[in-house]
Amino acid sequence: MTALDQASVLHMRNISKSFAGIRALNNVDFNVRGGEIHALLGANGAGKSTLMKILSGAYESDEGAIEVAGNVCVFRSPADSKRAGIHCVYQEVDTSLVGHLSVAENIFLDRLAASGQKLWLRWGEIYEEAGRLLKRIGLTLSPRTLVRDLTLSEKQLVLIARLYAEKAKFVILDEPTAPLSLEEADKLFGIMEELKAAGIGVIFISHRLPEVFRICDRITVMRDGERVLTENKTDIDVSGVVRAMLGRSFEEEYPKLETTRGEPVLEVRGLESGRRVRGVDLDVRRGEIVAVVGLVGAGKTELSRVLFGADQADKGTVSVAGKPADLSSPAGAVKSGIALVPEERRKEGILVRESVLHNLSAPLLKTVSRFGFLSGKGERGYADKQITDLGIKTPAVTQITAYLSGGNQQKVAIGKWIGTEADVYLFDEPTKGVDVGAKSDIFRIIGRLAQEGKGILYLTCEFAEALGLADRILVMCDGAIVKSFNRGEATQEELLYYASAGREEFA
Amino acid sequence: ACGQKEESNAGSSSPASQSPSETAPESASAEPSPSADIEALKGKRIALVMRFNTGTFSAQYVDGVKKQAAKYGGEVTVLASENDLAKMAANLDSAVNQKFDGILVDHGDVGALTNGLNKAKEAGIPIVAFDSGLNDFEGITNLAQNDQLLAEYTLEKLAEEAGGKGNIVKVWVAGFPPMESRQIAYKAFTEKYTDIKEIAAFGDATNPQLDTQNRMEAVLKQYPNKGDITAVWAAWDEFAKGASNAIKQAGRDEIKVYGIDLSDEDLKMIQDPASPWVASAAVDPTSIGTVQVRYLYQKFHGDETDAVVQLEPVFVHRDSLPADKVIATDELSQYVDGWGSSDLGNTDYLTALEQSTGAQ
Amino acid sequence: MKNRLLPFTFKYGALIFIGLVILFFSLTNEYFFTYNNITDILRSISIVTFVAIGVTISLAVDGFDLSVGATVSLSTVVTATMMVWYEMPLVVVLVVPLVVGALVGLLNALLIVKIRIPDLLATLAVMYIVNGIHKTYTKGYSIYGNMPMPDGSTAPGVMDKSFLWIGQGKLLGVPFPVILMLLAVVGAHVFFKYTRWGRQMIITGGNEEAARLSGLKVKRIRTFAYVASGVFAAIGGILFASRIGSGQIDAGAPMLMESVAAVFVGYSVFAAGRPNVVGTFFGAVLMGVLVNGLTMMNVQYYTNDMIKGAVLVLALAVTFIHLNRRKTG
Amino acid sequence: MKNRLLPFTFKYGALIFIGLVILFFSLTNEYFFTYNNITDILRSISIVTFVAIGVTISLAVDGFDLSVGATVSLSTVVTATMMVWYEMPLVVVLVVPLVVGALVGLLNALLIVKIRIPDLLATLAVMYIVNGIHKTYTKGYSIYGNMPMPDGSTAPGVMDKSFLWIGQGKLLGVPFPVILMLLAVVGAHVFFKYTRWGRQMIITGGNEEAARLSGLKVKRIRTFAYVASGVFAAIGGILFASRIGSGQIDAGAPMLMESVAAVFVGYSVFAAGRPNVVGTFFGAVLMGVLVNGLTMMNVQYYTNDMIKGAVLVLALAVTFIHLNRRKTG
Ligand SMILES: Nc1ncnc2c1ncn2[C@@H]1O[C@H](COP(=O)(O)OP(=O)(O)OP(=O)(O)O)[C@@H](O)[C@H]1O
Ligand SMILES: Nc1ncnc2c1ncn2[C@@H]1O[C@H](COP(=O)(O)OP(=O)(O)OP(=O)(O)O)[C@@H](O)[C@H]1O
Ligand SMILES: [Mg+2]
Ligand SMILES: [Mg+2]
Repeated sequence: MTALDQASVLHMRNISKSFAGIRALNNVDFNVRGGEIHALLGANGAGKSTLMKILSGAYESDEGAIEVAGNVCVFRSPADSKRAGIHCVYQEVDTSLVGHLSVAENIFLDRLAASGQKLWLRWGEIYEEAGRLLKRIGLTLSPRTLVRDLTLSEKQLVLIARLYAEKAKFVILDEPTAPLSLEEADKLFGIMEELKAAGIGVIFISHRLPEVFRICDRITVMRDGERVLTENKTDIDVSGVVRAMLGRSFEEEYPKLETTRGEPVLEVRGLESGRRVRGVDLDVRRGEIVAVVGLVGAGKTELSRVLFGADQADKGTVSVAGKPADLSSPAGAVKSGIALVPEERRKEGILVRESVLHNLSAPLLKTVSRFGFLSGKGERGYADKQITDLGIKTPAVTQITAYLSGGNQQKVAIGKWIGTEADVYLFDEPTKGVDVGAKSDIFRIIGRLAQEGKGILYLTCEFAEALGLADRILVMCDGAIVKSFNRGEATQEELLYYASAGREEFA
Repeated sequence: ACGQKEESNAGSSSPASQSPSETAPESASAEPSPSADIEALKGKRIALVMRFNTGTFSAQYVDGVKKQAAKYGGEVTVLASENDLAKMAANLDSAVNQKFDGILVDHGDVGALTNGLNKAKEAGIPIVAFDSGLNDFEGITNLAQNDQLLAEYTLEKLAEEAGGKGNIVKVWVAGFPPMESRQIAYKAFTEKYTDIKEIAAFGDATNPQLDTQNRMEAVLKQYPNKGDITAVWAAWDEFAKGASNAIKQAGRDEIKVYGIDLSDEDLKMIQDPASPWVASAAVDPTSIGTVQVRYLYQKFHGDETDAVVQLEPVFVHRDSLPADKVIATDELSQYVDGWGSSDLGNTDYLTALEQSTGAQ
Repeated sequence: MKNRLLPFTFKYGALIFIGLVILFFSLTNEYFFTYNNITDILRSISIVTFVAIGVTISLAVDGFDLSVGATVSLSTVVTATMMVWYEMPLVVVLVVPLVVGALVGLLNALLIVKIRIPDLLATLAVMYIVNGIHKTYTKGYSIYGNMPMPDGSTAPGVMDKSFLWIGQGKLLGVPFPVILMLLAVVGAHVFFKYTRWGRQMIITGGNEEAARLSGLKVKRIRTFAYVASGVFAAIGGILFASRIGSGQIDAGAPMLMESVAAVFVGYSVFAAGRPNVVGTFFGAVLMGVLVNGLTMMNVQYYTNDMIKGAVLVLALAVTFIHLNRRKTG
Repeated sequence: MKNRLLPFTFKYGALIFIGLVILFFSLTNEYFFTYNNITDILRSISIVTFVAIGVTISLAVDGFDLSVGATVSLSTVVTATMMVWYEMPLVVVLVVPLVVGALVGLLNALLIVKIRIPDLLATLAVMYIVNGIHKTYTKGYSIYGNMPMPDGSTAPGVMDKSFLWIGQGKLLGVPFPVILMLLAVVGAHVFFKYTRWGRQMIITGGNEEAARLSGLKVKRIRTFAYVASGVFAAIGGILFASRIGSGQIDAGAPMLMESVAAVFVGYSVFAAGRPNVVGTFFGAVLMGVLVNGLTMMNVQYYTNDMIKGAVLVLALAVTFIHLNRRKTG
């Protein structure tokens, strides 16, 4: 390393951190150089976010030191870290956005927060500059829109726009691509390249290994709170990384379990809701996994919400197992035999302030109770089973869900529905933020559900998953189903072609 | 109507001594058209600006005002202030803005009302106040119940029945002008009867009855033996009710309660032989209202009225009440001198007005 | 050692604190810790405890019911008029105010669940309305046996003896309201801890949207919570009437703050940091003990509030200093 | 057409509603819409508005200050004793209560920000403490010129004429407290809308975690908000003393609910759905208009509360039915 390099290196030495006696980080040593993109990888709960929160000043480490350009820094608050030029896009987007304020204000949140600036604000300028930044990252939104009206991916992009508004030396991106479509992720990679070219060090966390290998210069892998390796990208391959992450060799696969297909269990005819669901017809048979793929904003989430009674349909009929479904409310949908694992887990999927136990049993309180009285044993037994099956990493079943890592929260959101006696399962992007090992676990569970004769509707923008998992793939574009493929018929390119309504650039 | 003025002045201080037959011709001779004079007094719009407005006492007082005004063909608007002097000041302003013919003030306060009263005076609106301490205010007739005397009556009776010695509990709270006046009498009482010891004192105006009941229970437990406590002096009937309940429910029938103020509800408790509340001193709330309206009508009539009219308190003891039947305050005059029957402030032309309105 | 002691003092800190307060009063006054005085204290808090259980329920679904005080006032005068004005049999006397309380709860629920007015706003408005109703109903008069009516006649009824027993009687030497209160506390605790519906309420309170998407009928649950809050307040009102033997205007007004204080102290008990029935009960006990003990000590009445507030702060601090330390630690 | 009309009625629904109420009273009573009466109404709400601005500020940082009523009581007696007991010059008379209000705010902030007691709990405890302090300070007595002191002597001072002018005087025909109030409303509005500090408060209130992660000193901001709340309450107390010319015990007790009601109605104004200063002002106006108008109509005083509550519900419903419809629609 030359002296010049040394001047632009950020070094975290011997970092340790415990939560309530449980060690999350153990003696971690980690460095990033200016002008590189450094991937930080690891299974769910490995400690990536915790390490980054220490770097950004959100947490204080128990032991260890941080050096920026050779100087030891003490970060007691995010403000200290920001002053040292370190900016972070957190995994839980809602923790860093203010819902009832405009997009513009959220973009300039750090600047509004900074001290030593002018007291008076000029709204005209703020909106104008925000508009410019939004255009730069390719978001067509009015800067006056309230953030609470945005979709998850739009919120993520607002946070990325915030990076442009700041003068950073190091940038942390904690799973920014999880809620993004491939198209949006591509835009993000362009931004990362720009940052890199400007001499900024970028730390990038992701569970999508292909993109990691596409964009990164160096890779660090963590396992169980320890750093297990740091290598140049060129010196390692995907299977090596996965082995380091999981501690065993592992082949990413789509376990295809044999099922027998039965009669149609979900029949949707002429479903309409607003502009996002337009005349959808579809069938799912017992034992069948049907994937709905589409680009961001195609209306997948909206479709799943309407099918679950969370939003109201304007028109159309839905029947489950031959009987018309009651979609006036989620409670009605559940009664009709439908379950939904929603996309936005922190807001909709889990109760962050409740324990893992209470989360897992929430939809089946009736099953685990008798004459209205809860059976502690039944509830616990069910929870323990889900924790084992899904590999939920939690110190105790009574742990508050907010303190779980992002991926483990997602697993809780899935686990709570597995035990219900639903006929139809709707999964809206269930693998976002889930590590490769756990992803396979989820696929296996979905396969098992199909084997039990359930109908599965799997909504995703990851075409590879759809291709690997589904018996049938429906392509959604602008709220309508535009194409249907049977297993083995489609390729990624074809899916993309139809999903983008045959636009030239994707063809 | 100058002769009239003198007459009614005299009448206000000693109404009983006056016979209607003496004044009637005089007023007739002074006024060429007495019926026109009376007609002019009809249809008056009166504002009643009150500071307190809950409880039976207030309700009876308002009743007294309204009934009397109705007898004269007037109409009363109540502007209630929920014990908020700022609101009371605003209410007074509002009454002036609405150009009422006359304003009655209940439990006011000089500081809070001075501005509004001046405005009313400028607008030529006559004012009669009750218990408001507006004695220095020119042109206003002030009805006052003598709070020190109220306290003295009950305390003296307490001392007498206790034989000049014993342990007493005081339930009192500061912050309200009448309460503070009663405290002056209490202080004099403790200096006079050095053998009477105050062993506990409390009081809370936010939840007077229940809080007193709870605290009285604590005191009873603290002094568990008969004879530990001789009596309770409650400076407000709400307190007396709570203390009586506690004592009655604890079965400590040797303790007597002396209170101040008297509503129908209180009277019923005093008559109950099982209740420890034996005596109270009060001015009849209904007659306060009645007298206040009469003075206002004197002002309408153009009479020169006294600056201060003292309402003499009445002392009511269980011994003077009938044991065989339950009576209400409107029958109390049959048993207790000076109660309710007050003719204070009445004049011939008011009687005539009453008759003329009643005839319509 | 230190590590094991800390969580202990943390979890039981508030209870230990209440214990110390009781110990203090017991040492300063020999009559404080007597059976009679303790049952008196419990009886004195029984009304507030009922109201506070209602508040706890509304807080459990992440609502807040500001109308409970007004509901107490309304139900206490309704109870009294049932006897005094209409001479109804005991069962009607008891059922009508409960129904009235439930109706107030339904009105709250309508505004909050249907029209979606935020809970604090809606219940504040309902508080004004109910306050107005109960005063209009009685024309501002308190209600007592054989009261003179505004039209000059005399009310036909008196407060029923058996009714008064509810608030003043004893069963096996224990004041009846205390028995009622303990039953309610245990019942509500069991409800929240061991029944499906109680759990559903807690989940709804945690995150309404997530609860809805878990298939819970959140509207029905919230409605039920407000109705329960109204009914518990109404029970408080009934007890109030039977304890003091009349129906006082505005009797419930101070109950709001008192019950809220009890519920909040309850947050500290067992370091729950959230509404819980057992905590609420101990909160009410602390407040009752303070009023009783301070009266016995004959401290100047005007300093009571100050001491009450300081004790409240201490009780809360015991928990939250730790809760805070644990979170960031 | 319909589409354009809806958002309009939605946004201005609450204001139109207030306008209709005023129109109604103007038509039913010739004295209502007169210059004198309107300025009187404004003057009558000036105290509550100051307190309500304080509450708005604490709500803006997602706190809630239940101690404002007690702070009004404390500052009003402190103001009065400065003149009556100690004969201080006007500037001291005005500064001391402001400092006292700021200290109460600091105490709140200490408990909330340092010890991290949840705001409702902490400010409730402080409410009790401050209530106790102000009564202990005056030994429960109200303060007025040349009052007899408990030791038998007479207080040396009276309420200063120039001081009384603050609450009772007029400038160019406009009552001085109205001018003060309007200045405060405009000032606070500009603060929140156009200054960095104001935005920082709103950010903190919108999502404290986000604010902290953006490097905001949230503790300092929340402290500042509670101090501001205390100071505004103290101004309310000073105005109270100068309006009524004495220092009344417990004068501020009803202010808490009244100011909270004003703030909540303010949520509806411009369909903000959040605390906002301009809304708070109009909320106070609505309450003032109702009290004034209803007494003019000579409805039974005990029905006032009922009507007030019903109007509150209507004002809130106008906004929230729409807000709700927009969300799901
Ligand atoms: N505030 C907290 N309190 C208690 N435990 C915590 C807290 N934050 C994190 N943990 C624990 O620390 C461990 C590491 O979590 P972290 O969020 O760093 O994982 P991660 O590597 O980011 O995982 P993911 O890929 O799922 O986001 C987990 O076991 C988690 O449960
Ligand atoms: N509450 C809302 N308010 C305004 N627009 C919304 C809202 N919800 C969704 N949208 C719009 O709908 C589009 C997203 O629809 P939806 O979430 O159903 O699509 P999707 O295919 O699931 O996309 P994603 O891959 O992002 O989940 C976005 O472009 C957004 O503009
Ligand atoms: Mg993470
Ligand atoms: Mg989606």
